[in-house]
Amino acid sequence: MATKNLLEAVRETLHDAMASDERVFIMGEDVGARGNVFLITAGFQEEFGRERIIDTPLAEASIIGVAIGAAMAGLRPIAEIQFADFIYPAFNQIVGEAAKTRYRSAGGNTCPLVIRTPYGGGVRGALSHSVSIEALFYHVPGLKVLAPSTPADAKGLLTSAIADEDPVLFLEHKRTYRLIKGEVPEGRHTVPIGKADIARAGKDLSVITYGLMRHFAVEAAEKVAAEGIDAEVVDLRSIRPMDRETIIKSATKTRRVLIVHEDNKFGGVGAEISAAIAEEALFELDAPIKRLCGPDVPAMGYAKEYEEAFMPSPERIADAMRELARF
Amino acid sequence: MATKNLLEAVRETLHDAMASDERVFIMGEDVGARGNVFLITAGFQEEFGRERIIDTPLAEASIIGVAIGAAMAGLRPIAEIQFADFIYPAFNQIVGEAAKTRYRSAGGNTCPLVIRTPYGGGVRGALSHSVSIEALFYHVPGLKVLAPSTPADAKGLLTSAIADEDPVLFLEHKRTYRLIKGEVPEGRHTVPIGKADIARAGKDLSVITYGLMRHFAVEAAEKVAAEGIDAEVVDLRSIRPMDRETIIKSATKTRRVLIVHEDNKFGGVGAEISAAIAEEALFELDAPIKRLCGPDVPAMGYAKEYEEAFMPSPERIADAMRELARF
Amino acid sequence: MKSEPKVRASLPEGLTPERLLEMYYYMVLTRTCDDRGFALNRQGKIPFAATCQGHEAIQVGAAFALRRGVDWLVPYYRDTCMALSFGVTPREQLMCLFARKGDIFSSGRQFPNHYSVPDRQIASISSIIAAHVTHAVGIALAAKMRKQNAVVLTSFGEGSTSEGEWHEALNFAGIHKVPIVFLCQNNEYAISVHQSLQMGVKNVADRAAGYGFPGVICDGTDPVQSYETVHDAVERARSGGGPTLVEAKCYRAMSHTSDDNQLTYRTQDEIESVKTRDPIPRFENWLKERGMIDDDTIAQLKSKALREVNDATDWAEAQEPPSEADLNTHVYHSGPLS
Amino acid sequence: MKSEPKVRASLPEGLTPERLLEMYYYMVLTRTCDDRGFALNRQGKIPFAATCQGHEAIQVGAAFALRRGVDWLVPYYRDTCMALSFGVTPREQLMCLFARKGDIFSSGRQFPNHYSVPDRQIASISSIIAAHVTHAVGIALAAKMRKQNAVVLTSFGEGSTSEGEWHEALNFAGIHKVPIVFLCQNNEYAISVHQSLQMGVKNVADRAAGYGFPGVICDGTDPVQSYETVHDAVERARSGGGPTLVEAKCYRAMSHTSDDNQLTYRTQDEIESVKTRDPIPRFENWLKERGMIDDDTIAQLKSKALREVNDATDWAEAQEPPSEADLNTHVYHSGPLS
Ligand SMILES: Cc1ncc(C[n+]2csc(CCOP(=O)(O)OP(=O)(O)O)c2C)c(N)n1
Ligand SMILES: Cc1ncc(C[n+]2csc(CCOP(=O)(O)OP(=O)(O)O)c2C)c(N)n1
Ligand SMILES: [Mg+2]
Ligand SMILES: [Mg+2]
Repeated sequence: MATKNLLEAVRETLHDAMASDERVFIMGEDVGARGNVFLITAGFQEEFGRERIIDTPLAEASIIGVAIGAAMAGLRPIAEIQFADFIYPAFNQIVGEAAKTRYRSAGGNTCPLVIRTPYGGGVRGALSHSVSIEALFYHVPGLKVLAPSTPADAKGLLTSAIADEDPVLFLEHKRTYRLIKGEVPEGRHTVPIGKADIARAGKDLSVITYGLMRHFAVEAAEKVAAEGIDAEVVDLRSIRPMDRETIIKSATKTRRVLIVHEDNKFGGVGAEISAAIAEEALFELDAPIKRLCGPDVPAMGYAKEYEEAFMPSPERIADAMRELARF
Repeated sequence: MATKNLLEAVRETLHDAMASDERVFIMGEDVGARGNVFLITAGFQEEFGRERIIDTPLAEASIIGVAIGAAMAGLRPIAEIQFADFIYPAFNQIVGEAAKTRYRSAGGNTCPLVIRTPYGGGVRGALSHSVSIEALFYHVPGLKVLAPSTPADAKGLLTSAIADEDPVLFLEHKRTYRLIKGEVPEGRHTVPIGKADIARAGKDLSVITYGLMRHFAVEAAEKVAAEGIDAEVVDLRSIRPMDRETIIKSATKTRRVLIVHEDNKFGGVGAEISAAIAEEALFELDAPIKRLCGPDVPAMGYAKEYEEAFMPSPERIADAMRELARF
Repeated sequence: MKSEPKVRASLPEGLTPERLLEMYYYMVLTRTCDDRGFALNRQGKIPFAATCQGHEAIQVGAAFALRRGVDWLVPYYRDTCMALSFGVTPREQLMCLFARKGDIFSSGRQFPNHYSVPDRQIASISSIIAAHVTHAVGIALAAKMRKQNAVVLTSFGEGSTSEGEWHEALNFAGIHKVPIVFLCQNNEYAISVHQSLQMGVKNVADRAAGYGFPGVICDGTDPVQSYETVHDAVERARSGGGPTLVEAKCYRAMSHTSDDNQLTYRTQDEIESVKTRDPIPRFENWLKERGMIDDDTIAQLKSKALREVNDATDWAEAQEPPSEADLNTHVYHSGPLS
Repeated sequence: MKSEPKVRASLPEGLTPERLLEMYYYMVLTRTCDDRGFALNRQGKIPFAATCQGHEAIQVGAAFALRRGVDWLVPYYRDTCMALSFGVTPREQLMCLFARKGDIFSSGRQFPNHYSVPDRQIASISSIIAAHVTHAVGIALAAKMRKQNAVVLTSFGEGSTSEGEWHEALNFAGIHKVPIVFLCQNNEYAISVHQSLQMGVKNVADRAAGYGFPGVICDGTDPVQSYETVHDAVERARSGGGPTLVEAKCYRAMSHTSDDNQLTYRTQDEIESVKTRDPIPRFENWLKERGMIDDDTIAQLKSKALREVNDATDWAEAQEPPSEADLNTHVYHSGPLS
């Protein structure tokens, strides 16, 4: 297995999908000549042609809407939203249309569509190139929402998403693109949608998280391990469907739960994680369920001070672990 | 105090706001000559003129976008989205723009805007005239989300919303329009944003709910009262900001919590309610925190069987209460 | 039928007397279905009915300009006549009105007229105005990518052209010259909102100038002119000539739907005056003048339509409704919880 | 400056030689600011810089066509020259580049050039393309409702005209004839996407036909022609004549932003050739030919601009950054948690 960063894993997966299935095509802003703003699809247009690597107009609702139509007609579009912040204009197409296509037609039309978009902060992207969007979509029946954090999972889940018969929102944390490296299986590699990953096994407390925060949580766990706190880190990978079973198992085992995400706390994905535990394992706990999340402000700002104030860090996670372990 | 239905209370409040503040104006589809599809603004155009009661084009993003601009310029627009299902095309303007106007300009521009929309099922509105949308918006810092359930609260909260300096999403459950009647204070009447209401005091268990479900929960509570179960019903009224204090107090008092909403369960508002309790009052509980919600399917269908299968009913709520009381 | 030529030198390409009678029959069949819907609604048997009265001519003309089994239809909720003329049966139509489990469009989930009919290439739409227009472009793009011969026709009202998504759809289609016909059925109203409050222009067709393809206007109460106009656009698309925006001027004879009351925003005079434009008697006269139909045939066709609709009504009403468990099907390919 | 007339019979209304020199100065000042931004970025002092090179002429022309203190500007992120010409100071501009707490636009929250400047009626915008265009219409609607004399100018690139919201904004403005000028700065690229992949038409101005108001084109590298064109549109709006869509043909001299590398999608030849259209030397020549400027004055103005920008840089860099606690201000009127 070769070591790759997350961006390379995404790139390789897209490339393999394009090469192996001619129903697959890619559309989005600047995905063609420019090869995507992060250079993920650099060279694709030369290789696969302008018909299959489509530089779309600057219009997100139509990026998704046209992709939905193509999917209904039997193709396998992979639509890109350049930054997650720009997905809002396509909200109607994703939530009102893609998610309901199968249901509203009782299976008569379907929508096998992958929407890829980079999200999250830590790259000085200011208010409008930093947001987390998972909580705006994970509530929507008919959609799947994935947020891989390792190169191998990015490959495995993206491969599964492209093969999926339903619309999948595929979230790539932009800070992980070049920061996170790891071994990536060669050839076709799938990871089942809806299965969490135990990033680190432990017995004293469980951190439930996903995305970039998985790595910060593992880092924090190593820190506190030296102090005798043995933390388990559960990486959801798939936000909808959510792996309740693994969550409950981990919570029941360690009896202390810390939920970590970068997205704002109030009404974030952490709320559902907590509620699931409170429903099924309330009496198995030795401490209240804690959430360490982004603060309830619109987004991180441009100045680095804002970014630092906003993002949960390994230090803050370690502190929260210590507090929880002491409870 | 006169007895009015919820629709009349909304109508009266809008009328008073129009009459008492010339910065206030109303815009939306069919609000003028038709007087809104539910006839809420019938006669307004004759009284206030076509400049202040604006029949907009069929374009939700511009209904909100134009209203935002007018608000930035010092007016007090009340924008209507004809049905909540049609708010998706305006998502960008609400979440990306209105909610962030004050923050991104560090107070330089503000957005005192009320967005009214009828939501919810029970009126045979099929897939696209029945949805609940609160969970798609309550996560968004910068927004306020209100969902009154009684005529008096509708008046009091709408008055507060119009006076508010920030954007408010005002949700009117369309089943309550004519079904729910109650006394409404004459003259100016405000209800503070962010305060829950104890719809029924009780000691055996707490139902936390809002909207139409408040009434179903009270009905259920009366049913089970005969069986010796004394349920408290907390009506949130304001979903963001959420009255944590009242929630925690009630949970701590009754030690058993049932959350009820019509919206889909997974990632719904109930998740945050549960998480808040799990954070602050976990050890005060004698039973797991239960959620009775709409099922995780895209929406209720047209056939009455779908509607009945989807909506929590007083009977189902009573059953859940019994189960919880027995736990 | 603007200029009412007493004799046409020749019938337009593709229209034989038999096809013209078929077109007439679909108009009558639709009217019968339409009236039935409102009657059932008044009887309390169905909660909601939509109408296409005043739109029958453009709809039948458009459907006849398409090739069944090859082309795609991405209609809107007012397209009863287009759907029936493109292969939907009265039984299917009535099943959807009654929201029966066996309703092939949506198994009783959606309001009437939201389709899908996959085996006849009629797409499913939501109630969210104009959201389907980009889908139609995507279907056309797929046809182009796969070098199929298919043309897509999508339709909508003039009010729908205000939506941003409508603009995005036309813009995309204009760049990629996909095989599509955008059909605007301009009835001058969007529920209660008159066109003058909907747009600053008189003709929706003028909007095509912003997308780099032609915009044409036809009399949408004349089925022959409608057929010709749409047919030209369809064949242009089929031969690689790209999109056309067709604006069919028609009118709405009734309230927006059974939930609306047009008397709140339209004068009685106006309502009466549009009735004189009814496309069905006008087409009858046109056919009569050419000796293609007589009163007997008209009576026969009308009673045939009534029998079909009666049969469909009885049959559909007798079908089973969905069960509560059916609520959970078709959420995902793999079932309700993914 | 298309036809480069050697002598103008008279100067356009409102443009004196002094005003023309002022315009020239703002172009030079902007260029200096612009270069400084990129230099600071290369030095690692600021993470991001945007450029308006190639757009200075239309921007200064547009700003001069407005009345300060009366009219509103709803700009876009490339409008450095428009903002400086409408009253933003170099210190304010640099404070925003350094993301200082005292940055009046956003207190260091937003990317550069997202404003607001409430006391000069420059609106705050987000980075979400075209989202501000409906706001501009709302501001214009408010002006009309209050019978104020204000005109709103909003600007955007040609790529932005693909967004549905752009269409909705123009449609609304056309119906209500609000006092607004829509200014498209067409530089033929949206990041890497050429206009030919952005729309099926050559001229954005053609889109006005769909909204019922005029669309006009000007040479956006000529400040005088730009001024005249925008001025006409502004005064038409002020006198109740409604909106105008102005398309200024200009070009983008540099990469999209400091994060982009145009060599990945543009040939070296093309990059070199656009440089010959630099509006600053061309305007210098124009002024020289009319005896309004000489090399001495040019040198003086350039060094004045440099002094201003140097001062602004040093001053802004020395200002305090926001604190972590500042993250929580201005969420709601009443504080962070409402
Ligand atoms: C996005 C959205 N907004 C509003 C509505 C409510 N609505 C349903 S039909 C309609 C009017 C449509 O008018 P037009 O497009 O002219 O078609 P017509 O009904 O006249 O045939 C409106 C406003 C909707 N269904 N979807
Ligand atoms: C809604 C949205 N989509 C995508 C982007 C990313 N983006 C930023 S600028 C830009 C190109 C804009 O092109 P144009 O409107 O022509 O203006 P120019 O930059 O050429 O002046 C894009 C795609 C964005 N900011 N907002
Ligand atoms: Mg209409
Ligand atoms: Mg451009």
